[in-house]
Amino acid sequence: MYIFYALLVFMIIAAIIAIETKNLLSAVICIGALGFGASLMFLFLRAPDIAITQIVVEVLGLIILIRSTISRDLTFISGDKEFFGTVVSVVIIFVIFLAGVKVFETLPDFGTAVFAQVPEAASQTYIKEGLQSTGAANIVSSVILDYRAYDTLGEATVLFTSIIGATVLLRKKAKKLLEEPDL
Amino acid sequence: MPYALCFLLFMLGLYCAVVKKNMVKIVIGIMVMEYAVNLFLVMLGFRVGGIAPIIDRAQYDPVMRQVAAGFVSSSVDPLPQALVLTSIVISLGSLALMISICIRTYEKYGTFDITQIRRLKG
Amino acid sequence: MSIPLPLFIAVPLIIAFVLPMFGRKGKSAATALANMVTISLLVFAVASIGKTEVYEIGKWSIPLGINLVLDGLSSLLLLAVNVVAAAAMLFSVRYMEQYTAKSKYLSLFLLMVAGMNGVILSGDIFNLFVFLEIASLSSYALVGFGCEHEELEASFKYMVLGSIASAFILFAIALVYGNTGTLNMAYISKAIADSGMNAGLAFALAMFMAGFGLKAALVPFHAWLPDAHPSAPAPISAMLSGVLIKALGVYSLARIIFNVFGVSVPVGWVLVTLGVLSMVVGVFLAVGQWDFKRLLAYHSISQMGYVILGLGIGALILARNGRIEWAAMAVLGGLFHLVNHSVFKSLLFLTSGSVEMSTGTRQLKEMGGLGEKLTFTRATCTVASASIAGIPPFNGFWSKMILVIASVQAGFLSLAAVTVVVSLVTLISFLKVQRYVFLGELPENLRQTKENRGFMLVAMVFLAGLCLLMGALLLVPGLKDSILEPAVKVLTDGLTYSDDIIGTL
Amino acid sequence: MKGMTIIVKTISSWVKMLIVLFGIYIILFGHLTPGGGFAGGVILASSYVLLMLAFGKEFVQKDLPLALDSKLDCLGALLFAVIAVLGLVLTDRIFFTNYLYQEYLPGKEFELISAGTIPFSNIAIGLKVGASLFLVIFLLSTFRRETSANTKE
Repeated sequence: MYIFYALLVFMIIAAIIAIETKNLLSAVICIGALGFGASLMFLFLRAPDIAITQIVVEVLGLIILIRSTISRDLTFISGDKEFFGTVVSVVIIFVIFLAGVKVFETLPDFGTAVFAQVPEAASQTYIKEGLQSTGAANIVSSVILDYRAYDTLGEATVLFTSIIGATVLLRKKAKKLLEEPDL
Repeated sequence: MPYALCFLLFMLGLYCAVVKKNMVKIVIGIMVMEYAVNLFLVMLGFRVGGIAPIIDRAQYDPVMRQVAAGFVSSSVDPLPQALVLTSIVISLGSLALMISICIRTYEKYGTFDITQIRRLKG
Repeated sequence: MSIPLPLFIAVPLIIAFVLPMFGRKGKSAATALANMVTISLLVFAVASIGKTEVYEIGKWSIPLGINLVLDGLSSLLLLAVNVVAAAAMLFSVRYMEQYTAKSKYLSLFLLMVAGMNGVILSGDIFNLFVFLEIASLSSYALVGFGCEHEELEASFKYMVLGSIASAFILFAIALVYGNTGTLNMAYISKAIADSGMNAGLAFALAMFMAGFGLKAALVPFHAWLPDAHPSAPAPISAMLSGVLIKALGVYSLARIIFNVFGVSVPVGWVLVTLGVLSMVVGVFLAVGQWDFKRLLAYHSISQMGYVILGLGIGALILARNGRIEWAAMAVLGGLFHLVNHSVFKSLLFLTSGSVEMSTGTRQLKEMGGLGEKLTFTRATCTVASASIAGIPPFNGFWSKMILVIASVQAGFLSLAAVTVVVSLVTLISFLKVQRYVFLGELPENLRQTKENRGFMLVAMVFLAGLCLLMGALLLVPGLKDSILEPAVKVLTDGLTYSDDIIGTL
Repeated sequence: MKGMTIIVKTISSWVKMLIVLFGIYIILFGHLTPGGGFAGGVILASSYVLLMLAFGKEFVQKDLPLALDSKLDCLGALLFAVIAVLGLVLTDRIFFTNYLYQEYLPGKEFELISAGTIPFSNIAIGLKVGASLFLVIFLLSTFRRETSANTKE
């Protein structure tokens, strides 16, 4: 159990550094550390599929961030001047946090999965019958590509949308005259 | 308690996205929020001493077509894992789109500082 | 013959996947194809009126798989979305010739429509989130479609707030899953009814309200809307203001509050407060605007306030176990105003697009006397203005009247007064639009202005006709019973939603 | 940018094959072992990203032109949607049913060809994800070069 606390604390520290440092490059590297922490955490939470995905996504995300933004602007940013606004936001966020902490007492304790306590939970059936009714030994695969394949269609569409959106936003010339042919 | 730490991470991301004035920092804040949610979902499905929801040959009885009882009682929850896979992809997609908006804005304004990117009133 | 529900999503998705391959040579073919899709979706939506159906995807019974639910509320919203989508797509045929990369625009447009249809039909809360993301991401890209300074800035602002809203919604979904162990809305509703509300669920509900409130641009969360909606190309503004904030914001909020969590007095008061705030703040910010589209955007906030007010009064009455007819009246007012608003606001944005395309400006002070040049645009704009201001034969009047009656019945005289006052201020603001755009002196540089006819006109006249005729939805009993009443019944019946869906198995 | 030194180039051209093979393995065995279409697709994309970083953009352009890449992206998405819609046609109008499993493709558990449509969906997703992620990284990188060229003028 301690490993989870250690990793979470590590991730929180990484997040604080990423948020507060004035150097954008180290902020991005800290996000990388946060992501690898998350990936390790997934591994210890017995979610190898997500761990693999997280790590490859992390690498690509960092490449995107570093290649396209960091070398562009000054890597050092000046301090935030609006002191009053910052304090108000911090207070509001802290209040929400305190309200939220109470809430987690209503959840089942960490380490006693929710689905084990709800007799009719769908996950019970996935584990018991997943292999024989879909043929996939990897139950996560059978959930995302068979039981909830419709979600995966949505997910592929989200990616497609964002790629089309990115190509549209990065095109050279956006407006033209009516009669002009499309470039 | 681990849930509360996870929520703290979420709130740190929210703070960063709301307060910071640099576009890259805002993007980073949103990324932190998304990590926190993903982590929270997977943590909900964890069992102490659990095993990954992947069946290997030893745990399956091909004649009866049944999964061993030991697997059923100790596998962690596959459903949140499936959701998190979907949600990671969604975050990657929105990261790509957000970065492309950022660099196109940079090309127009020459800065990532949103206090200087103020053509629209209010 | 009944239409399989997945077609509402699958058809626009597949065509959207095909369209980018057309490139620049097949542009007219792509346009024709996209128009065929939106028109056939409109036909599907009309054909599905009055039906209730639960469709289980991939033979898996719920809660194992995902289900699609078609009931009164979803068919009302489907109708609104697809009517506006068909009109906006028709308008785009010529309007989008001002921009490059048209086939990608068409693809994003269809993805947005598919996302909204998916949100409206979904019976699974995570699936709702996924489709909400499709619609949101495509709208972020479409807001920035022009790639100019303002557009990119608005798009970034919109995307940041939208992503925060999505993170809130996903966190709330995780909390609900942690408390109930299921993701199907009917089963969640059943689990909540069995175990009662606890702090975790209440917090999840608050997060849902913040998230969907951001998507619906209710007043404390409205900062992005006045930037984002005017920046988009006109047909997209029409889609965003007309249906996107309703499908992603109001519909999801209503579904979650009324059918999943169940109404309660505090939630009712929160809704009423949000509604009144949005109405008043939106309209007073709108009066001072000189940018045509920005003015319209502020009015969207104000008009969404009416919808939320109606739903809030309904929720209050239901939570206090008041008379169900009164609750039904308030909800009817809200939903009818939602549909009316989607028609007249999209028409207003299309007319603003037509004016902008002809004159090249959006500033009211630079225009004037365009009435004689843009005769049809002026006529449709007058119809839409009369509707939004609530002048009798037009549709806006009927829904506002019902809202006033409902608030008087429920004993909220002050709310009724606010409704009337806001309506008057709206009227003043649109008199200003008429005065500065269509009357007065024609400036020298606009002498050569020509009206764009053709498909743009067809789209505008179609919507203007609807503005005139939609009073019939309320007055003709047959139409009212088949379109509006089932939608109201879904909300006033509240938690029987879960029994209805689980019972059909 | 002309790319990096000869050492990096030589090594990355060997490593690229390994990465591609690993990506294909992850995709094909996604229903049996951890991984799947998405993770495998990202790995495929990263092999080309590696090439791009090592050899420069022109080299990758020759290997995988942008137009082809965006077509592959559409094709992958379309393939997955078609797999879904075929369910409406082949079976009793059920969207997204696993119509292959046990009916057309018997296969036994734990074998490569076993889970009906699942491996095919994995392949479609892998294709889609790989093509689209490479496309977006390529676009983001090239956009920078054009703007910096503009500012020099």
